[in-house]
Amino acid sequence: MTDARTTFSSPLDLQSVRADFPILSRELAGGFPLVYLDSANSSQKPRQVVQAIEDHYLKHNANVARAMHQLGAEATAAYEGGRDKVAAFIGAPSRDEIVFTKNASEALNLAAHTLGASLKPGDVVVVSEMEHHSNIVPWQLACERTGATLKWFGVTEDGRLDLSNIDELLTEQTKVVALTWVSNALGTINPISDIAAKAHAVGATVVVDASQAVPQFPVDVSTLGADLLAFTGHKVVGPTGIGVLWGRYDLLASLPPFLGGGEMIEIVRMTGSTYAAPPARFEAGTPPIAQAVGLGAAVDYLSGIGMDKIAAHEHAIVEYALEGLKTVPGLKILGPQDATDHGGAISFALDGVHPHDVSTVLDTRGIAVRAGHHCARPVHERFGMQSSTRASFYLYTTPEEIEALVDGLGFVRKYFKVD
Amino acid sequence: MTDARTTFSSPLDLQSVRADFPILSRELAGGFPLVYLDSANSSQKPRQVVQAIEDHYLKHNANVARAMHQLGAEATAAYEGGRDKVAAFIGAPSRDEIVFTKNASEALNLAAHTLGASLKPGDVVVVSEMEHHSNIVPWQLACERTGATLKWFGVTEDGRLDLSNIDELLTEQTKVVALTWVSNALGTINPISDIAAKAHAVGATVVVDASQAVPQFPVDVSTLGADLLAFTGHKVVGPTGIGVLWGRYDLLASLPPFLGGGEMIEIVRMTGSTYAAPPARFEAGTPPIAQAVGLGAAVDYLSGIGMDKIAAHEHAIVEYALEGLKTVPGLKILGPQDATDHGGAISFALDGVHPHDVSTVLDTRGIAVRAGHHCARPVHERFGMQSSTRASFYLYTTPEEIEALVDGLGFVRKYFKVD
Amino acid sequence: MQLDNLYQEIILDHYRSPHHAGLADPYDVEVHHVNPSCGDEVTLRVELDGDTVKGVTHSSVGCSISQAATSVMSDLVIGKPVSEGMATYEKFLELMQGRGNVEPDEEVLEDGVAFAGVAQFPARVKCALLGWSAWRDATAQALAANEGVKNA
Amino acid sequence: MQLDNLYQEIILDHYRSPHHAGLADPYDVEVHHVNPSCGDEVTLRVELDGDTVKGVTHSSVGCSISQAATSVMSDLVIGKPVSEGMATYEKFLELMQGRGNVEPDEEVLEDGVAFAGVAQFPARVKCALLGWSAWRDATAQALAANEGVKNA
Ligand SMILES: Cc1ncc(COP(=O)(O)O)c(C=O)c1O
Ligand SMILES: Cc1ncc(COP(=O)(O)O)c(C=O)c1O
Repeated sequence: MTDARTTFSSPLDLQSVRADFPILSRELAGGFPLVYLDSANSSQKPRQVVQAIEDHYLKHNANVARAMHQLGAEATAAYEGGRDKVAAFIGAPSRDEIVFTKNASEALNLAAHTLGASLKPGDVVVVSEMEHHSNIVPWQLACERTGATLKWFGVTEDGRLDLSNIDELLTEQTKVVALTWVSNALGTINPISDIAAKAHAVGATVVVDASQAVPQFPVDVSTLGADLLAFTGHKVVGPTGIGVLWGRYDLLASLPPFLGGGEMIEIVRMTGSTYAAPPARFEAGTPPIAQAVGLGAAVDYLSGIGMDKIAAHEHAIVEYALEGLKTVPGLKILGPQDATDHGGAISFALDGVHPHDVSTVLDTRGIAVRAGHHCARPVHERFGMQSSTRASFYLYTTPEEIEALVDGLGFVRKYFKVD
Repeated sequence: MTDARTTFSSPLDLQSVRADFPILSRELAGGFPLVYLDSANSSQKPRQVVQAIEDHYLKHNANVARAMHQLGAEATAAYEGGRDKVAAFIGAPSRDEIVFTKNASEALNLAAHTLGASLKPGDVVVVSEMEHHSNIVPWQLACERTGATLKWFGVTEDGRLDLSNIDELLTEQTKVVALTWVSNALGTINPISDIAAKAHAVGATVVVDASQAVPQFPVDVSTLGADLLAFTGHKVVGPTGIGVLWGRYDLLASLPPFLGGGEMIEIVRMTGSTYAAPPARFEAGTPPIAQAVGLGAAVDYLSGIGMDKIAAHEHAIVEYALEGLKTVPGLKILGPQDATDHGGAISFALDGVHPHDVSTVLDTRGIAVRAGHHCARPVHERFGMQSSTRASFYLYTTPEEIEALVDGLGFVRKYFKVD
Repeated sequence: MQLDNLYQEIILDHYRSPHHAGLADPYDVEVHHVNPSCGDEVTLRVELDGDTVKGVTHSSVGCSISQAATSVMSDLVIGKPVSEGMATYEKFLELMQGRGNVEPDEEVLEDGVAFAGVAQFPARVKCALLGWSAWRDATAQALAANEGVKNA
Repeated sequence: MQLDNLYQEIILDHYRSPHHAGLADPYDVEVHHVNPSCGDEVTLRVELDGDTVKGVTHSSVGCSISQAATSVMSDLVIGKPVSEGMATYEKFLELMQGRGNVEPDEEVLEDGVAFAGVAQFPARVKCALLGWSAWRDATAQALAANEGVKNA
């Protein structure tokens, strides 16, 4: 890979980025250094994020909103400060458009339940064959509850959304179009704005699963064309236990409540209750306070580095990885074969070795990749596969780690005697 | 208060307990030391819990279950280790009976949605007038969806459940009885086992809101008589962003899914999906991994001290506080007037001063109490009040802090010229 | 965190005897607003005369700050054009969100300047705004209704 | 984390040519089990003769460990009383959960001892148990059905 390596160029100072992530200098079994190529599954956390969480718990911890003492005011300012930061990070016109959930899955369920409340038989919900299970199952359940019909975009041989029958899918009956922006299995980046425009033309609401998009490139919801958009904290160098649903304010204001409880109410009487305005309406119970603080620190961290630079780095790494993987005999890449509109995840199959075995052998050399269907079984079925191996990258991924992967795959082939 | 003080006795070494909670040595505005009397709202966190979370993020972070590499195995062991610890802490016969949610409110919504799936017009759900909003609103919404009827136990003048009409409330039509074990507003401890026995006799399922119980005394779900039981991490010296639903395994196994997405599935096809066994069935998406680690450390911490000792300490403090508060002229205590079956929270009204003003004045002296309806508006309405001031205690509360409260209330009365 | 900054005598006076308290007839619109985090509630009636605020009356349960603020608000808007009331609200909001760094304009805010200290108690800012939010909502509804009548 | 502990030759042999692969007729019960976290799937048929396991056949997609374990499991239970198969399962489970500290009993586990190394790869333990869980489920169903026939 000497040729490719000379051409690798990234705007990031990788050494200084990596210094912020203590786990990246861990040594694994057998003395191998960690090569973490599973960031699409969950990203690592910089010291700054963990420190912010620790500070919060040890110095400012209290419940929010309802606690009126000094610690309560500090905790509330910290929690709502997280909301401000997230709003700014994705270009939301108002902080009140940011709803904190427990993860992207809850955000998508929130969308499916509240939009689902007005679905009826004859209505159509459109998803795609390349969705993560979290953007399929909630809509299947909503359709079961309401009698609406679930339809989906197919996927082309080269791993793009098949838009050839878009006019059949988007009709007056179509009430919701829920699509992933970046596929977690194929890496495909979908043309959300174009599809959203067509969906809006037939009066449908557009829900975007941005779980793999927000971590990777600058996002501006004010121009995207989505009506609701979901992502998850743990994939943007933030904590587990928090996700985000962004929504156009007037849409959010028109939706019924989802979970009931403290904080989301206006007046509770035994005989019936009224509900608060968004975002509180959708945040029942004590919210993920320390997690919002951590997520705020996470988006600050990413902004400090620059999302445009992170995007450029991801692009360079993906290009480098695609090139490297193509040198491995018997390796088949799922989805787009070049780096155009390709997010930071590449799934592949290696002739004669099952993906779990690939991943276990790589793991004994310190290389962490994911094997399985990556919560996207339908798109694997589409390609006639039960599972695949996935390598995924982030701002701290180095070209040397890509080389370790490629070398490791050579070792896998030798070990299983397929070369 | 010199008399009362001499009689105070607790099995805890308060100085060493308090040393574990760095926030307790904070100085607030004006140089006042923090007197934190708002633990029923959210408890403070010992260093051990925060350290466990930090360690996890910086050394073992990865996604769980689906990640098969070394870090993934460590993270999975850490997350599932949290489940083991929680199961042991509440005496659950099996670890598979522990479902992690985002808070108690989600746990109660999970119960209301999944039990609600089989409700129909004519069926009755019974709650009480002293419930937290999180154990009222989900059942109101479930009844709206299904046409079932919501009924409730009233509250007696001395703040106990009014069981005089229990035979009218619990009939063959009663499908669900959802009750708080300890009232967060009145402090009342309810006779759950007795009521559960009667509820089971008519075939109803018993849901217990143990949000204020699990923090305060030893809980053994194997003998309690509940079918489902909810509590929340941030009130048991654990992190925000995690709650627990315990359920009898055969009941959980009979319930339909709640949120859809990754992890809760068995097979996803575009045309329909099948679901995993509990607890996975109810844990859609990436779970609160670091929070489960933190919660595990929290219950370890409490067990290390001993829940029986903590209960004895709470009892002693409540007794001391009730005595002290009774010395304040014009102060009316809501709910039980003595420490029998009284949890660690006392709400009160002070003649001539609004609760928010009481709490603000106390706050300027470093004393943190809660003012408002404490997410229990109906029980305030029951007593003809719009709000109250609440002081609540935990394992780190000292008799000196109770004295500071009583002295502070004297100052409030002077300041507002009501003495 | 000086208590006397918060509880100015003017505030306590308005609290003890609020102006325009007690719901009066006739009125154009009645609203009921709540501060869900603490439970304070206000019922408020507005009567407009064209674009002028003819009357505001209210009945509320709440703390000294919320009750006094509603009383002062009523004084400030009654008899004034709606637009002037809304402008006064903006000034008051600016003061409340200023964390103590905004110099209150006594010309405009009159007794409202007494609330300057509330800005240093973030948890109480919502209390001071409850009555205002009720008045703004009721007035907007009344204007919309008049608009409807005109267009009919 | 020695690779060769995991991928013993016996395992790779069973993987390359699994015993009792291919679903056969007749059978009493067919089940389909899945490892949801990785997607491995097995379809398995059981035929009982009274309390004896007459036949087990399977068809699966999955990794070397899961396929080899299903193959070895079939060898271990076919022709034996159900109770003996269940006891063998308990032994195998104990080995898998032993984190490498359990000495395998070759008398009982035969080729199954080759899986001792899997216990050091916690993420792969589920793979080794998939076929067993399918067999236990199918067998329990078949016993229950026979029970039903007897009682009828
Ligand atoms: C009795 C009771 N139930 C439920 C809850 C809700 O807990 P959470 O806000 O963590 O969902 C609380 C605390 O707020 C409570 O005290
Ligand atoms: C595209 C996509 N959507 C949704 C999710 C679900 O996110 P979470 O597991 O945090 O709910 C993921 C990640 O797992 C994802 O990659």
